[in-house]
Amino acid sequence: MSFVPHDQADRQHMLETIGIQDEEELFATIPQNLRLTQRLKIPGPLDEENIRRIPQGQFSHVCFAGGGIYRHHIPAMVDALANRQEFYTSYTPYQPEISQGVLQSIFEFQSMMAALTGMYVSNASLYDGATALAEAALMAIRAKQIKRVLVTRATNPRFRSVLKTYLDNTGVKLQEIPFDMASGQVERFSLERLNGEDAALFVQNPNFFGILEPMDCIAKFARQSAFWGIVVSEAVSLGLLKRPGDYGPDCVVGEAQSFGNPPNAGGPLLGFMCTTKEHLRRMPGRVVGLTKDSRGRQAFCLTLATREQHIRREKATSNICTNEGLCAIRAALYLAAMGPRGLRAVATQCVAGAHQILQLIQQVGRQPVFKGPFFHEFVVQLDADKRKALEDDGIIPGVPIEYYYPEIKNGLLVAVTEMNTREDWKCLLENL
Amino acid sequence: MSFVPHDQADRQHMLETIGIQDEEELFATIPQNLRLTQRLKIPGPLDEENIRRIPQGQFSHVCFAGGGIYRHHIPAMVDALANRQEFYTSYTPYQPEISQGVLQSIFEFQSMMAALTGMYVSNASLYDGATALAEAALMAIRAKQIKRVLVTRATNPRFRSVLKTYLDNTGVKLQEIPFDMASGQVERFSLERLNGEDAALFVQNPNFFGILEPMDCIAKFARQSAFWGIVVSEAVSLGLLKRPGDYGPDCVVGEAQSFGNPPNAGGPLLGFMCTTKEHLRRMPGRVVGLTKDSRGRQAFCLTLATREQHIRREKATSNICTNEGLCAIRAALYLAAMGPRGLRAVATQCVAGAHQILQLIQQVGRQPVFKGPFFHEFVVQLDADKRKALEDDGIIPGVPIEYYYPEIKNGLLVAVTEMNTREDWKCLLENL
Amino acid sequence: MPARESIDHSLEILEPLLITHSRPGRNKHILPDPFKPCVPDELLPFMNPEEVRLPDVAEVETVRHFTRLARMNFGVDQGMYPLGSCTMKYNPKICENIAERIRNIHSSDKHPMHMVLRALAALQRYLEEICGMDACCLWPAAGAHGELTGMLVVKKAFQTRGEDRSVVLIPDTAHGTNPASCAIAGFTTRNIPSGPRGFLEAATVKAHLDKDVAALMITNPNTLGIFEQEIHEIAELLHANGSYLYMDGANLNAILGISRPGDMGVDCLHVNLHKTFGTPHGGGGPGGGPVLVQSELERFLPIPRIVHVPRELFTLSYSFPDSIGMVQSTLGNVSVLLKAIVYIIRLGPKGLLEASRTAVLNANYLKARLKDHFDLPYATPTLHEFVLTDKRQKEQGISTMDMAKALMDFGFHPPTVYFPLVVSGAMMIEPTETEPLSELDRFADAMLTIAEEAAQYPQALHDKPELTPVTRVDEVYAARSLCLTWDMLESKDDGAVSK
Amino acid sequence: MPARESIDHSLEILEPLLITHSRPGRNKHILPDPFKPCVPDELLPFMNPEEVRLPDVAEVETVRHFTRLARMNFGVDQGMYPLGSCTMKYNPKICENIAERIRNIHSSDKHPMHMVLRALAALQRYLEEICGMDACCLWPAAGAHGELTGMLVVKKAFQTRGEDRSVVLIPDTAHGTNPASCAIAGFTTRNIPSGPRGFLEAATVKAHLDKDVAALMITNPNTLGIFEQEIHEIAELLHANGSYLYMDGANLNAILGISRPGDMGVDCLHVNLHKTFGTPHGGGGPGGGPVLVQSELERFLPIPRIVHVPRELFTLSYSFPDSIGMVQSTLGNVSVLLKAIVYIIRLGPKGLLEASRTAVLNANYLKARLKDHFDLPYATPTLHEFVLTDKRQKEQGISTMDMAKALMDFGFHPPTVYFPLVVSGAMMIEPTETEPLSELDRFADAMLTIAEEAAQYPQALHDKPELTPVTRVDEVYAARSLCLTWDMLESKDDGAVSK
Ligand SMILES: Cc1ncc(COP(=O)(O)O)c(C=O)c1O
Ligand SMILES: Cc1ncc(COP(=O)(O)O)c(C=O)c1O
Repeated sequence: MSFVPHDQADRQHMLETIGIQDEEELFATIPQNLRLTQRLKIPGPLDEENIRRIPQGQFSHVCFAGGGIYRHHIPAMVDALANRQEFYTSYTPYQPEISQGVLQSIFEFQSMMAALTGMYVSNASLYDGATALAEAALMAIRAKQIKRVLVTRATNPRFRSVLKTYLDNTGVKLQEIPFDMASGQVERFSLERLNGEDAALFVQNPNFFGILEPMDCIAKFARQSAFWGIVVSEAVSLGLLKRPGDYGPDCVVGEAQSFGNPPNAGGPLLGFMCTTKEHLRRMPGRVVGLTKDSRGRQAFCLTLATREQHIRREKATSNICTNEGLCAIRAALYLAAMGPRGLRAVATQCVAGAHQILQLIQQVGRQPVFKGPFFHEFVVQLDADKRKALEDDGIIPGVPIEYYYPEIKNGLLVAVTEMNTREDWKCLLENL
Repeated sequence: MSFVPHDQADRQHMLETIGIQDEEELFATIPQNLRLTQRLKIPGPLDEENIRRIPQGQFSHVCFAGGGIYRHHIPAMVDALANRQEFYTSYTPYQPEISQGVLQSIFEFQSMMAALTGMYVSNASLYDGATALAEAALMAIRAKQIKRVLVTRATNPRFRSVLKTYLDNTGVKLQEIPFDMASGQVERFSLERLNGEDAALFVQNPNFFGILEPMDCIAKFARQSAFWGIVVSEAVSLGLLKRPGDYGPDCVVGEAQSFGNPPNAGGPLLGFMCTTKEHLRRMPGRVVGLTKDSRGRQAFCLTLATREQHIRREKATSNICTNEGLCAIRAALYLAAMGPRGLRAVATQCVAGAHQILQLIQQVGRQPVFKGPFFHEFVVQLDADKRKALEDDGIIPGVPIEYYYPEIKNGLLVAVTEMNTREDWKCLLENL
Repeated sequence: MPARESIDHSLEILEPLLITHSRPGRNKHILPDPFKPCVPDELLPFMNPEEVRLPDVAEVETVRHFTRLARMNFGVDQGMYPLGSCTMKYNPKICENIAERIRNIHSSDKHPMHMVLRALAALQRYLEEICGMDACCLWPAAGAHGELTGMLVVKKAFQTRGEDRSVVLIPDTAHGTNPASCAIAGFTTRNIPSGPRGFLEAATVKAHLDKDVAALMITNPNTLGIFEQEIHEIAELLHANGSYLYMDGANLNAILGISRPGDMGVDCLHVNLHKTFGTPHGGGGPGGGPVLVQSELERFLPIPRIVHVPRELFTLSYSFPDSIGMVQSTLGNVSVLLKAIVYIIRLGPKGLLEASRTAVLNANYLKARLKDHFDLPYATPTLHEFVLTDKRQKEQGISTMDMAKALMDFGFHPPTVYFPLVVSGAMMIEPTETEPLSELDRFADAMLTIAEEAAQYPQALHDKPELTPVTRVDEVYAARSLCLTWDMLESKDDGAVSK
Repeated sequence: MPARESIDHSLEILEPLLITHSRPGRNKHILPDPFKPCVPDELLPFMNPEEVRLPDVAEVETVRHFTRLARMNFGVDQGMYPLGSCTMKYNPKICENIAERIRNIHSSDKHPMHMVLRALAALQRYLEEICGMDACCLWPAAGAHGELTGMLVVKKAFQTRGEDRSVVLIPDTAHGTNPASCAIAGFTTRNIPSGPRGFLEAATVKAHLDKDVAALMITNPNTLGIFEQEIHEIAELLHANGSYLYMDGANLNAILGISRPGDMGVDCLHVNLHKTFGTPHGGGGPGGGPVLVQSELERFLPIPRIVHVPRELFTLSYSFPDSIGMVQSTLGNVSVLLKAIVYIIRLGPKGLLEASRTAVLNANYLKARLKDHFDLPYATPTLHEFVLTDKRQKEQGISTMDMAKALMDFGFHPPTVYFPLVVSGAMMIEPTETEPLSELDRFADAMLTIAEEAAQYPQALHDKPELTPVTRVDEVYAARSLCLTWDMLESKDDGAVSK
């Protein structure tokens, strides 16, 4: 089995045209000692039906897991269109004359992301929220002579891990700003103490615990740092909260999986970066711009390529090439399908649901770990055995976070979205 | 909720253009006494997620049910293409300039069906195998002055029921030719006795019991009738058996659901009719023909419309209008994906599997009801309680046929296809 | 640069027939093969000794072939498709999703079928409520199949009564399937004029009534888009005569939640799910043509029927001795039925009402924009569709056909043309409720442009369309040369078109 | 007929921006609302008091908008896409189907994740076997991400050894991501010439080796399609110097089952699932760039790693103290990984071998057909791709860009152009194994036609393409006017393009 379309006669004709007898001759340049002599030890070929029979896991229907990846309603339209062959079987739109579909869709993605974040511009996507944060830090390094990158410890720990990996060889120090154990918000004294002109500051809001950070206050401090960015890990929050751009950051980066991309066992995700006019030419990743064709008609193409690796090589703003194009198109489709009221309604459902459920949880005697205002996630304590028992019953009560935050013993991050039904929370409460 | 795209301003503007104040005025021609005053008592509106949550039945994975509807492998390609919006959101291709996709696909369907059946021509589809048989009988009535329609009793009983319904008001008598209780084939004496110049004869092969009819012999008799047709209920048999057209019938009709259309809880199905040059203009249903455009390029369009209801009205060859276009396109996709070896291999798997499983069943002491040669179905006896117990365990051992054939007490029609795994038949045998 | 043409087949053949790609050995699709592939000896005499005659083509070629074909086709998802009486509305994607769920269920698989039957029983109830009728049969596979089913029910009712009535009255505006279905059901049809105001007058019906009249078959709103204002009176006349009123419900999209056939005195009707209830038309089906009747006729409905012992399973029953019998092998086009259910509950009562109200608003808006530029044969107000003619453009030699073809270059599907037959050169325009105002305006602007061109440069219009995959297709040549399969092409081939 | 243009927006704007359809109230999508939609008072200060700035458009308009956009795009399913080094092969539909299954699994849902991890562990094994390497990390989201990961591993290895090597040698044929990735990993790069025969000579490497050289980053076959014939010698030189050999596996499609990087002496490489393993490129991702290493480097691979206690669950472990850390939030582009598994087992060992053999055959066939008509800068035999230049056509003023654009009118995607940088006016042609002979011939014929046109009517080629949705796009204007969102368009709008 292969997807090779040739019959024997085709191969024969081709060999004759090439002017050789035997296909082996085509590989003459590969030294004999580098040739594989036995067959690869992999299974297959398998027919489609046997592939379809490979066992599949049944996902838990009662699920309060979030922590950076969220289950949200995806309008049927999104799949119907993102699955168009013209979209998914095309390459990066290097040739604009036959790529207007992808180009315009991404231009619209950029437009909507910029509008939602309140920033000047958005790129065409980055791998995920974590690498987006890392890229933002690298951008800060390019922009300013910084010695330190500060990040709040209540920023998604996975984002911070990746950030650390990326910064390891830059000579720039990574420091974390602790959170206040009572409110779950950033510890203001530490923020004040660590902040400085030699630093770039990154703050996730809502933070990993779902807590809303005191952004006005943070913004005031942040102005003293060389560069500051706001990290968004739950893009749906953009439908309800003040636009991060309104706090005046240098960039807004994060994860937009929530926009039309299913959890997919972890990925693909959708990193994004929005920034200011000032930093535009330092921004990593593809950007689509509006232009015209030779007949004067509106058209789109990739632009600002001089920032990119294929032109600037080691001096590029990033090494990124293939990004998450189709996920960005899905996000564009999603945002178009939801519209202004839809996105706000979803965000409102999330907030309302989380608060209503926490209230019920409090009634059965469990208190949230943090007292700060929150979006659609909150932390409670639940011992591991109890949690595992629930999981075995197909109820995912949340994401355990003790591994990342040992100080929060048995910490469980509970996320509520519009996908949680009444039955879900009854089920959760009865079993808690 | 509705899929109406207007906002309030749009409606206002439209009313002004129409020159009325109130939308109510648009309905002035509907007498007041015919107006509905209360709201319809139906549920909804429901959002997409709540619709997705409507419980769905889990189908039985171990399934030997056939009897006219078969589970076959459908290449992934078939869905990927049949679900193209250009195909499924279009109407019957009345306007060829913007319908070449549907037209050429159906032309190719016709070509492949004619080649497979060995007939001169195929139409673009009929509702299902049952109505196809009924339409064939009506065609016979139009073609010849017949008084009787003969059909073998081993023809799919559902087809015969529909045939009866259609013939009820034609003045033509319907007679059934019994089968031989030993072989399961047509009873030759009855065939000889009933057959005649005033009759049209229809024979299903393989018959409803999966038995292969003695077609050479039948064909000899059939030549004495005014008209005769072969009914195909399992289109996959065309991949292995002699082409029905080679026996010289006036038409070959039946069901082609097996060609790329899933069982779908019963439908849509795919009726087809293939016939001779002689009967071409009597054939019911749409036909696509090859032609050219004003620049001389190859093009396709619906043709022979003068047979049809929209031109001939009560004198049309049929009342059919909307047929099963997309199912025919699926069949074209399926046949293209399978190719000549693929279709034969599937048919071979079916035959081989049925014989191998019957052998094993015989080893555990159950005998088939009929001794005749068979394709991929056979009849055994299994009492109803046993069958229900199996069904409750998610094993469908076959289709019970006693309702249609009371003389076969506890008759169970077992169908085997390439979709039945080794595990399936172990499971069946162990539980039998 | 003639060289280009030689390699770019587009000048001769846009997309070659699949068979032209066929070479032995190219198809490499592998199949599930749970069994040792041997055919028992006793079957050998039944087998075809020859290779199966199908194209032998690689997967990638097949995929590209049909992808390119799809791209040569126009569907509702590309733009307005105002095919009168066909109700080409937007097909919600969620309906497609849900229908996919039943794909692997065999109709003999009792447990999942219980769920399916429960859903179908709900659809019956919804349709009964929407139409104001007492009972429903979902099995007819399309509108014409529903007509036949309904007329067989009527026939059977008379047979049961011992009456032998053979005539069905049909207004001249009726769709061709109406008389054709009556013919199969064993009736003869009598064409009656729909009158100068575009609707059937009770007086006309009265004049045609006699004891041989089994039924009147009426479409309401009719194919002129006009509500049959005397329908209730007509129903009373028919009933007094012992006849039935059959309604062709193809145009139900005008009156959802507004007026119900049952309240009009209709005894039997069919609806078209692939029109009114948003199921896709699939390039010519599968559709759905459920039939609804009043209680008097219920016992004649086709078998099987869904029965439900409360708190028990939903099952099928065949024990209806007065039934006309079966009309389809199984349960009709089940997945289409499922899409219709999803459509109905997605919209709910308010949504259905809004759909009809907007369908009527859209049609009237378009009519308002066009009526000064084209001949409008009837002054009577219309609902969801309206008919124009080419009378004015004919003066410049421009026909309905020319205008229909010209519309394609603007990115529209043309309206239904030359129907209904009572109107010469008819253009029957049904925008449906899902067309946005901007698209209606674009369409009106295109029509006005065409009208202007007809007046000023009529000649050019005969060459339309120009921007479509193929230009005007020669339908006469198709009927004359009659090439219906690729084998016929090969046998008659002059080498010009096949390769 | 100027009237047509006024209503047909095609002369100005093919498909208006979605925002132009926006009017308050048009979007009527209803949402699940399990909760009373009230926001607690304490959150009010955090809320955006204004309306969210998204287009307010009806579902049907959105569907049509993106359907029309899709139709303006070219993908592999429409025709040959010989983008060199990108391996644009056919994407099997079954892979898409299977990947859909995991869509609703949250990565914290342990039970189904066990199945997912088991599948991913199998993919690791398959890739190890195919590449002849000892260990694998699947998380990098694309090739460049794999490069970075691999180079961080190398960096870490030196740090652990206590060596501070800062230089990576990179041949001049390398892809731009190679130096860019090295830079992020904290290396400086040194460009080395690949030699007159189009492959890197061991002598060249030797001349550049010193104790500062951490690694050589090589692409094999390289971007000229030439096998790096001295790679094994080069590996030995590097190893003797204490340096590593990194291989960019973007071109692995040439050598599946034929030659394995591990056997060449490669210490670390990445592969591109969206090239070699048939996962779709999605108009620019998501892709997959797994990294493979020899056992010496295994302990530095990113966390988490999949661990499997036999007969127990597959789980993730973070307890690898020498690891470079995490490189992606979760498990990479999981659904892409799943598609790659399906691809591999669908083909099996013979199928993978046949794929590579045919990819090489196809490229050589095309080269044989074209080499007499275009400048072929290197005589060395090539594998899966080859590079031509515009040297001959330049004499008539026709550039690679002109020829690339002209190809579009024949229904092809152009090759990769102006890369690799060592070749002036490069056209890098990679047909892949899934192109049928007929399509290769059609492509060759098109190229020859263009060559002829370049010789005879060069002027016309500057105006290509003509048959595409838009004609030649002004990239300079885009960079100069810099309109990157619709808000920018509005603010700078002269009224010409926005509405
Ligand atoms: C008024 C009318 N009646 C009946 C029909 C026939 O319906 P179907 O095509 O579903 O058989 C149509 C379809 O065009 C119609 O418009
Ligand atoms: C040789 C080579 N290396 C690396 C890359 C980068 O891979 P990706 O786009 O997946 O990041 C490419 C992609 O074009 C390539 O061709």
